[in-house]
Amino acid sequence: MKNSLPCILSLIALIFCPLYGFSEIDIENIFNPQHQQYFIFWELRMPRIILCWICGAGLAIGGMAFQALFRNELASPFTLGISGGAALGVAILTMVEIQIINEYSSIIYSLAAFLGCLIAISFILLLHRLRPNSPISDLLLGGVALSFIFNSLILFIQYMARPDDIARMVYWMMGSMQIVGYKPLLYISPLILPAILIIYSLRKELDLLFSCEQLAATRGVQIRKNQRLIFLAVSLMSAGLVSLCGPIGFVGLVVPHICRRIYGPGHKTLFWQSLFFGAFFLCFCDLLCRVLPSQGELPIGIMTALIGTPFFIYIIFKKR
Amino acid sequence: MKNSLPCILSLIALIFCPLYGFSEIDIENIFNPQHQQYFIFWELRMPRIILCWICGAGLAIGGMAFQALFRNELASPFTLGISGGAALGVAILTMVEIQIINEYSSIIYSLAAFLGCLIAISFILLLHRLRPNSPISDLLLGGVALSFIFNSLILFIQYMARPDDIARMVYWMMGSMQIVGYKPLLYISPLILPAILIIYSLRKELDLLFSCEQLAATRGVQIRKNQRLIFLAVSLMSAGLVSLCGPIGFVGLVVPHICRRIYGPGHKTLFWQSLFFGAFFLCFCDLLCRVLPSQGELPIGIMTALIGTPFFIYIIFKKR
Amino acid sequence: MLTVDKLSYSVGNKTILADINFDLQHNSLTCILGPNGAGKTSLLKQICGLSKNKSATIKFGDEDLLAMTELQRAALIAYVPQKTSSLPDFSVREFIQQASYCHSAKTLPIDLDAILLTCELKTIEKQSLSTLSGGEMQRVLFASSLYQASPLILLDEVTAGLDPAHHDSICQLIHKTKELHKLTYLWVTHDINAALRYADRILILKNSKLIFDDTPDALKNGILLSEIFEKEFKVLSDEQGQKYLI
Amino acid sequence: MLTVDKLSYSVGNKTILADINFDLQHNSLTCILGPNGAGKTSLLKQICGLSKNKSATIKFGDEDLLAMTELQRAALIAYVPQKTSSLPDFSVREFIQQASYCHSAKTLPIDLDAILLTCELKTIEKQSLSTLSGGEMQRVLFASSLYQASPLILLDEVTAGLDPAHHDSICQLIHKTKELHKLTYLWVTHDINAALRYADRILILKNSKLIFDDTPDALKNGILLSEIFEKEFKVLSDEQGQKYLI
Amino acid sequence: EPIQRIISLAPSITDTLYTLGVEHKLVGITSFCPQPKSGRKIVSVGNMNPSLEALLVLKPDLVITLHSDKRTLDNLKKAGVRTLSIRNQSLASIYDSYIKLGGICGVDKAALKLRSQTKEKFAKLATTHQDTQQKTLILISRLSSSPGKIAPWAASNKSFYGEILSGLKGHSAITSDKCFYQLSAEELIQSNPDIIIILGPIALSKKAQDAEIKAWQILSSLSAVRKQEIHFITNAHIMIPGPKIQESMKDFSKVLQQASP
Ligand SMILES: Nc1ncnc2c1ncn2[C@@H]1O[C@H](COP(=O)(O)OP(=O)(O)OP(=O)(O)O)[C@@H](O)[C@H]1O
Ligand SMILES: Nc1ncnc2c1ncn2[C@@H]1O[C@H](COP(=O)(O)OP(=O)(O)OP(=O)(O)O)[C@@H](O)[C@H]1O
Ligand SMILES: [Mg+2]
Ligand SMILES: [Mg+2]
Repeated sequence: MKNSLPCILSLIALIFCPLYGFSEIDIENIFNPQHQQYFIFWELRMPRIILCWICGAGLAIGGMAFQALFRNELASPFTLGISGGAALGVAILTMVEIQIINEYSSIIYSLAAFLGCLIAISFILLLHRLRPNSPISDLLLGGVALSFIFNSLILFIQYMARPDDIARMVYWMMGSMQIVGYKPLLYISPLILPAILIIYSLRKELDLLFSCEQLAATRGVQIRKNQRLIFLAVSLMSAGLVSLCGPIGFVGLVVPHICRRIYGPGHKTLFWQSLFFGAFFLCFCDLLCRVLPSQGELPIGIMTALIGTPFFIYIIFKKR
Repeated sequence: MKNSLPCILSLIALIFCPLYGFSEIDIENIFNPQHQQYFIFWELRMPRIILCWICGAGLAIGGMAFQALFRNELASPFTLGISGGAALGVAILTMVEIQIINEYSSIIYSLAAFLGCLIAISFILLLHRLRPNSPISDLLLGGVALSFIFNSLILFIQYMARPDDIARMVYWMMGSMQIVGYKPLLYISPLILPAILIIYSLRKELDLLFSCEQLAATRGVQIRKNQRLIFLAVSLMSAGLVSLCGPIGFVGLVVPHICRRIYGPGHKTLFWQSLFFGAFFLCFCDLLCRVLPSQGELPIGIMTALIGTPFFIYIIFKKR
Repeated sequence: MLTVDKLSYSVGNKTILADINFDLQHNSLTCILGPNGAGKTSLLKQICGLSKNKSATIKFGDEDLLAMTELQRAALIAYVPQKTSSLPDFSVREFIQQASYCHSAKTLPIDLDAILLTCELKTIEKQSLSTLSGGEMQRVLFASSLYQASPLILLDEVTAGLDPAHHDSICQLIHKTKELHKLTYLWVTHDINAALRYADRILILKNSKLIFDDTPDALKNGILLSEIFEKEFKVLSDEQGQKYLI
Repeated sequence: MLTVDKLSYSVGNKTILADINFDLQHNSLTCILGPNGAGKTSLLKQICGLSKNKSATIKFGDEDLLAMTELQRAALIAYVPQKTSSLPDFSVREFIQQASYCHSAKTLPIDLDAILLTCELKTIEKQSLSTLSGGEMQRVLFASSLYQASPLILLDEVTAGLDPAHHDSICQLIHKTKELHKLTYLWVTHDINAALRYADRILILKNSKLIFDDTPDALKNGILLSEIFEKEFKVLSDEQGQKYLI
Repeated sequence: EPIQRIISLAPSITDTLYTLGVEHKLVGITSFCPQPKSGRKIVSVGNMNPSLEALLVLKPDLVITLHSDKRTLDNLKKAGVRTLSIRNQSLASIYDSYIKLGGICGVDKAALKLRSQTKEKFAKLATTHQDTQQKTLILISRLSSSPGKIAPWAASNKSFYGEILSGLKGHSAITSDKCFYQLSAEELIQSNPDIIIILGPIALSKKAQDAEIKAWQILSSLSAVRKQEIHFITNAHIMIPGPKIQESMKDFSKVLQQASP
């Protein structure tokens, strides 16, 4: 029961979340293509819930992998400057936007964000290659420093920007799961599915890397190669997600911790539990974001922390 | 030489930084109370440089203490939600048009920020008290989660705010060392000086806590008491600084690391080196912020990361 | 000087220590023997306050150890742990120096350099902890416990991983410092011969219970030990008539 | 099967290993003795690739070990380290299971439960690593190295911290598995008697140099050992004529 | 004594001062403010978050800033400089700001005239419109700049755009207490506007406008999209709540006229 709960919850979320939202929906109208609710259900809500599902699962898995890889509890998919890179890309574009608008403009934002991530990723990979003997914690520090650089560049752009451009950037950073149709899902799936598969196939390696690097090496884990692989997979996935939804940092940090406390450190179970729990958690938060306010909707980044933190603190500090 | 360099540099900074800035200053005018440059030198620049000095020293010391206390490389004075609390206070105040106080006073802002910090601090202390057997890393996680809550509340306020209010909040978060006269220094010194003294007197305890909690306990360190003391000292200090200057996160994270790599982990030397290096670093960054742009000045938060990161990465990844 | 009274300890429903009672004489060397997992390390941890236990009474002289602060306790008891977590890059000298924490600078009774010399650490005093060999680390830990200058020292398998020569020298050092500085030792070891030779008294723990508490002489024929450890000990003796159990 | 040729290693200007040459026979048990800090652990780490060294030649059969990936190396060499860093809360069973990483599920030659039984870990198989006693942890590490099922096993003071009975049983297990699974052992130990009794061959390291490489018989009179360890060994013998150095 | 040296820290304030004819008293403006038409060069003190020292060296008698800029106001006060803060969230507060600025600069008459003139022109403009019941949605962001998403930033009936709209007998498609907020896609579909007006600070090329209109095709069920009633007001002054709102009113009027059936 305890083991299958996240799975069941996440499936329930997938089915029931699209039924609720700003407007009420009649089940019968869903199957009538002429009706407006058909569009709302199939083109707005359904892809959005799927995005939430994937995004929650991906971020949780990514956080789990990074926490094991860097053996640091504060690591998350965005610790190494990935989201900083994406935000910088978006910030720059917000500033220069007007000149380059053309028919491709709809993906240009995502591209800019993705490009920013790629800069961050290549920098870290370069460090990893150039200093094969540095411990992995140094890489973490390097990544954090990098994310500081990005942040300061964003600050600089904001400093130069007009107040309404600043507001636009801030809005982007709040994150939003709003998409129309299934195309955006198609765009990011080549980043996310391989990443999840790679991490799935590296569960045993994660167990060993999480224990101790030396032990892992003598037991046959190809340390450098797997580090690079995990880093690349998680980063590309995060880059895809962040460029589509904005930075949703909380899930990747907290969901793996929660699952680790409940299900233990073994990545064989942890992988599935994090995946399903992350997926459920984000779907649930998104539902609240859509249902709670009478007008507009809350940014997802607000809900995740507000809902997640009390639970997280309960799990960590409950009497054992 | 290597050992006294930070000290010398920080003293040089204290003397020379006030001489440079937006406008040129004639040494003779400095001593003429009638002249405007007298005001600029003594009432604007001097208190500002002193603030930078204190702030840099305090944050570096605070970061050093927290990194030792939590035995986590990513800890900094702001990791536990202190800056989040302050920013939340400011954000709320930005939104609430205080009708009562028509005298706009930055004291109110500082108070709001400080109050926010106090909430964060008391929450952490409560956790620490209620769960005496939780390892310190759990406290770290709790604090991080708390800072996520704060951030999401800030996001919520920004979400509700008008574009130019958003811009104001963002400006606040960029940090600014701009003060007039010496009064603000007086206000925060009761927070900062005791904190620095406390950490100075706990150098030996930090050495032991940084090693291993069990070892420290059997050697006589009163673990819980010292944890509380260090946490309280650093947090109150950061609260004071953040409410006056905004969140300047980088110094507290990076300066202790740089000093640790150069001078080793012993807090007897590390204390002084971090103090002087932090002070020098912030004075220097502030100087650049004031001198580099042809009009206005750059926010300090931009400069610290831009100057500090390359040096930091060099120190970490240089060949050994 | 140390009185342990009705000490029981369990985790979940596993009993780790069951009703342990003993007291230590001042200026004596007491060895604790016992199979792996008997609860020896747990016992030492209880005594030096690393895991809290409300029900037991552990007294040092007349004072209740459990009610003391870490600082007071450390001034009375030094502890050499069985395993240490990875430590920061302190030098050997710095690390040992830190052991004097519970004393103010003036009252420090022992000279650091003398300790470094007797523990043969002088040549590596500047080396960083993470680069030490296993045996060197053991000696560093022992040296720290001496430098802590507490009247009671708890040793948890301090001679494990030492080469034969260093093993002997540490055993002798324990013996010597006991006499010289009037120290009291409580020494967990698996080295039965060292225990028989140096100990004033031997405690044996098995299955969380204290099953033996007497002078070494009662064990020297090996019969009881063979029973306890479930291993046939041979008794050999050298020219001087000194007996060894193998 | 293992050939170490011209292995030198130094850190800064400190020589840790100087020109080591030896090779191991297949299905033999070789012990490495030597004072603390002689470089034994460093040597094992070189062999299993934990610190890289371009200049040396270390071959397994005809294959260059240094050019291999970790995976290939692990399939040939298992390693029991002298000290482990603190590990996550895996259960004993999970932890040992992870040792089979280098084999695909189908080719796994050994049964986990059998190993748990022989190493007497069956009763604590569900316990978490962080709660184990020192001796239990040593047995877990040894069991993992068996479960890794590599033909060559490097043991670094695997018997340190074991009680006499478990000490014997692990020594016998080493001996037995060597015969049974045709394993080759390279075993660093400070237990001279175990080495003399079980080893087919003994290497002695001192001051970073390999100063002895022969069968145990040459050492049994204790003269050479006394010289090397700078300690007077006594030679005692039991009724069966088995000699012990004390 | 009358004020002679003024620094303005917001484009709308600068604009008002120009219009009131006290340009010669301005000694400092922000980098977002246009320089005066007269060709006189006024010192730029930086962006909306200026350096204190840069302000002080201009020796101002008065620094005028927006209400929200409390830190600058406070620091200036401590440095002994007189300050004035201005609100401009609604039409009424914009009108008030004319009077306030006029009063302090000694040009009360011009200020009163500006106010009544603006009001008159607005009323006159309104007479050319008749009530059509068409719902209008005012957006200050474009769909094409948020990929695959529909989260437009709308100006509600409470914003001064909304006030202009209702003054011209238009109806806002959304009503809210908040001046600006981000609409959810469903809300947008439900509100089903007949006219969409997209505002922006910089002129959009025809190509960009076409791209934007194309981006809206994703919501083909909206009547504004079906009827191709997507309009643009993109110029330098539309975002500035100063005297140029007269122009903005005309822009709105023009769009609404075009859209009328
Ligand atoms: N949290 C726990 N849960 C279950 N069992 C525990 C726990 N902590 C300790 N134990 C068990 O208690 C027993 C006593 O452990 P302890 O470390 O005191 O043994 P020891 O006598 O020092 O053994 P060794 O000679 O191997 O060091 C061990 O069997 C250990 O597995
Ligand atoms: N980075 C280093 N810098 C200086 N000396 C080092 C470094 N690394 C190892 N050493 C020294 O090299 C020597 C060999 O260490 P090693 O761990 O191989 O010894 P060992 O033979 O295993 O000893 P033990 O029996 O105590 O385990 C030790 O004296 C150690 O202090
Ligand atoms: Mg033990
Ligand atoms: Mg060794």
